[in-house]
Amino acid sequence: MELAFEQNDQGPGRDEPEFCVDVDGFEGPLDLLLELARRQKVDLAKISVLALAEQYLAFIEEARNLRFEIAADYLVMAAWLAYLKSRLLLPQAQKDEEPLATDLAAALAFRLQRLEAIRAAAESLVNRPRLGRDLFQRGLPEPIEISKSSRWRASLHDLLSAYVRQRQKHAAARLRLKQRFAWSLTEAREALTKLAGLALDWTALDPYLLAYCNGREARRAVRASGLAATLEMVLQGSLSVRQERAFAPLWIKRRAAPAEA
Amino acid sequence: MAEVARLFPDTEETKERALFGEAMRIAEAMLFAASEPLEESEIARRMPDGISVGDVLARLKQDYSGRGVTLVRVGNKWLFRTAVDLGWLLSKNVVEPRKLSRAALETLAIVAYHQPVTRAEIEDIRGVALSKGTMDVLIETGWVRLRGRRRTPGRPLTYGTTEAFLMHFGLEAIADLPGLEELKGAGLFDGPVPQGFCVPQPRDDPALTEDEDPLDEEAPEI
Amino acid sequence: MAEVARLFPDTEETKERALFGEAMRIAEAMLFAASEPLEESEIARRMPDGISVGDVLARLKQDYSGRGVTLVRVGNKWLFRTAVDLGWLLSKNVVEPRKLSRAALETLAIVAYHQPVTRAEIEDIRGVALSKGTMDVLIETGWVRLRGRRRTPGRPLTYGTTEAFLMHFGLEAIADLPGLEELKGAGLFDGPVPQGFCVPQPRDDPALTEDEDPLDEEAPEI
Repeated sequence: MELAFEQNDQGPGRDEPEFCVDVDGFEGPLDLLLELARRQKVDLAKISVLALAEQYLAFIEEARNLRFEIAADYLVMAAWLAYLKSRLLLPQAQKDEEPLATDLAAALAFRLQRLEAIRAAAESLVNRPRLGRDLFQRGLPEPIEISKSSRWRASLHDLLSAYVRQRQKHAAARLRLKQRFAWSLTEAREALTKLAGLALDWTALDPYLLAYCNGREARRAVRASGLAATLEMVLQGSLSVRQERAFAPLWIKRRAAPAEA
Repeated sequence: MAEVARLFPDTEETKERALFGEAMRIAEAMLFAASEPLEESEIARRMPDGISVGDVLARLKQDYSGRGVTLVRVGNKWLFRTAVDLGWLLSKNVVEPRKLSRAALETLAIVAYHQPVTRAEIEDIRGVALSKGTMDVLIETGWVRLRGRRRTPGRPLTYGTTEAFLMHFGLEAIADLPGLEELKGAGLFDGPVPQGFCVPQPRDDPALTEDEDPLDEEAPEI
Repeated sequence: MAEVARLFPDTEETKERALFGEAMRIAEAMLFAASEPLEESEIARRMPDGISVGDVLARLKQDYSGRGVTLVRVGNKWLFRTAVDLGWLLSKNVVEPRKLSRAALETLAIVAYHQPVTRAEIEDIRGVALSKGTMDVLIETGWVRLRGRRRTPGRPLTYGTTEAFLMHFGLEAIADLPGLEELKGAGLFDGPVPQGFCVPQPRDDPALTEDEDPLDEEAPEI
C-alpha cells in the first residue's frame, strides 16, 4: 500500500512511517475516499469505483491491524463498499429489484466529484480579496448627527378642560375647606431676601418671622419654613446666621457676595 | 540615464506620469482607510521613489475640490471630510411628538386666561407650588413667553402667551378663548358652576400693562 | 416648457448638468461619510428632483474606477472601499480575520452554493456529521443566517448567506460566486444524490422559497 498519512504521535518502535494511518486526519469517510481517488490520478468521472472500494477496504483493514480505533462512519462506509464491490463483481440478476450496481457506483463517483468541486469553490472563496484584509472601508466615517426636537401636542379642548377643572376644584375648595396655613419655602425665601437686604448688621430673626404669624399653627409653619430657607441661604453664602445657645433667638446678617466685596 | 531620457523623452515622461498616478492612488487609499488624520510623513513613506508627497497631496486636494468630499489639511495631517456645504446630509432632525403634562397644561391655561400673570399668581390659582420644570417646558413649547416684571415688591416676572400659542390652538386672537357661558355650553363643567366663578378677559397685547416693567437687561431668572 | 427648452437649449442643459453634478456630490458625500453600505433608496431620497439615482451611482462608479478608492455595489447597497490591488499597503496594522476551520469553510461554501440548504444536506455533501459548533461559528461570523424551515418531515431549518457575506468576500451578488458557472456546467448541483435535493442556482433572496416556511416564533434550535 503506497498511502502515507502523517501521524502526530509516531510510536518509538515503528520503523515504517509510510504505514502510519491517521483516520482523524480525514473529514469523514467521503474525504478519505476522495483522497484515495486522487491517487488514481485520473479524472474523477472516469474513476474505477471498484478499485477505489478495494483500496478503501484495504486501508480500513490496515488500520484495524494496527489496532486503531475507527469511527463508526468509516466502518459503515466500508460495509457499503464491500456490498458495492460484490455487486459489481457478480453478474446482475434479471429480476433484481435493487438498483443497478453501476448506478450505485456512478452515484458514489458523483458524490466525490461534488465534494471536490465544493472544496475547490471554498478554496477560491477564501482566497478572494477580503474585507478587512485586502479591502478596506472608510476608516473615519462621519456619523450622522441626530438632533431631536419635540413637537408639543395639546388640543384646545385639553386646554379648556384643564382650566375649568382647576378653577372649579379651587373655587369649590375655597368654599368648603379652611385651608391649613402654609408658608412655602419660596415665600420664606422671598421674605428673607427682603430682610437680608436690610440686615446689614445682625438682626434678630424671630420678631421678623413672627410678623407672619397669627396662631400657633402658623407660628410653627413659619418657623420651620423660615429656618429651612435661612439655612439654604447660609449654604449659598448670602446670609450669616448666629445663635447664642440652644433655643436662643436666631440672628442673621447679610453676607456680601464675594464678587461684590 | 539623463541622456537616455533625452533620447526617449516620451517614454520617460509616460513612465513618470504612471508613477505619479500610482502615488495618487496610494495616497487616496491610505487617506480613505485611515481611522484618523494621517501625518504627511506617514504617506510619504509609501510614495514611490522620486515622487514628492507634497505634489501628490496638492494634486489630490485639487482633484477633490468642489466635490462632495474634500481633502483637507489640519496642521501636518491630512484627512477626507464631507464638503462643508453638504453638512446637512449628515444631520437628521427627528421630531418627537410629546404631550404636555397635566401641570403644564393647567399652567398654560392659567397663563392664557390670566395673562400677564406671575408665578405666585399661578400658584395661587392652582393651589400648589409650580415646579421649575413646568415653566421651562412651556417656554420651550414657544407658547408662553416672558413679558416683563410686575411693578410690585420683588418685581416678579410676568408671563403671557405668544402668537405660536394662538396658531397652535387655532385661535385668531386671544379674545377668542371661550368665556364662562361658552365653557358651560361646551359641557366642561361637571356639576354646577361654583359661586363667584368668573373668567377674566384675556389679553396678549405685546405692549406692557400699567403695572408691568420691561424685562431687565440681565439674564432673567425664570 | 419643452418649447422654452428648445429656445434656450444651452441654459436648460447647463442647468441640468449642474443639478446632476450636485446630485453626484451628494451621493459621494453620503457614501464617504457612511460607516456601513448605504441602501440605494436611502441615497435616492436625497437626490434632487428629476435626477435618477441609478445614473448618478453609475457615473460615480465610473469616475472612481481605477482610482485608489472604488465604488462597489453589494446587493442593493453601495459602498466605497479601497482598490483590491492596494491591500498590501493597508494590511500592515490589520487584525487577521478569524481563520475558519476546514469543516467551517466547507460548510460555508456549501451554504453559499446550495442555499437554502439544511443541515442534513450539508452533511450529505460532506459525507460526515456536522458538529454543532461549526454552524454556531458561521452564524457568529454574521455570514450565515437561519432562513426558515424546509417544508419536509421534521421541518429542518434552512440556512443561507447574508449581505455581510457578500461584503466580506467582495461579491456584488451571490451569482458572482467564483466557479459557479463551472459547477453548474458540470451538473454538480443536480445529481441523483441526495433524493429530491435539487438547487438550480444559489439564491440569497430574503424571500422564502416555495418549500420554505418562516422560522417559528420560538427560539430556534440551531
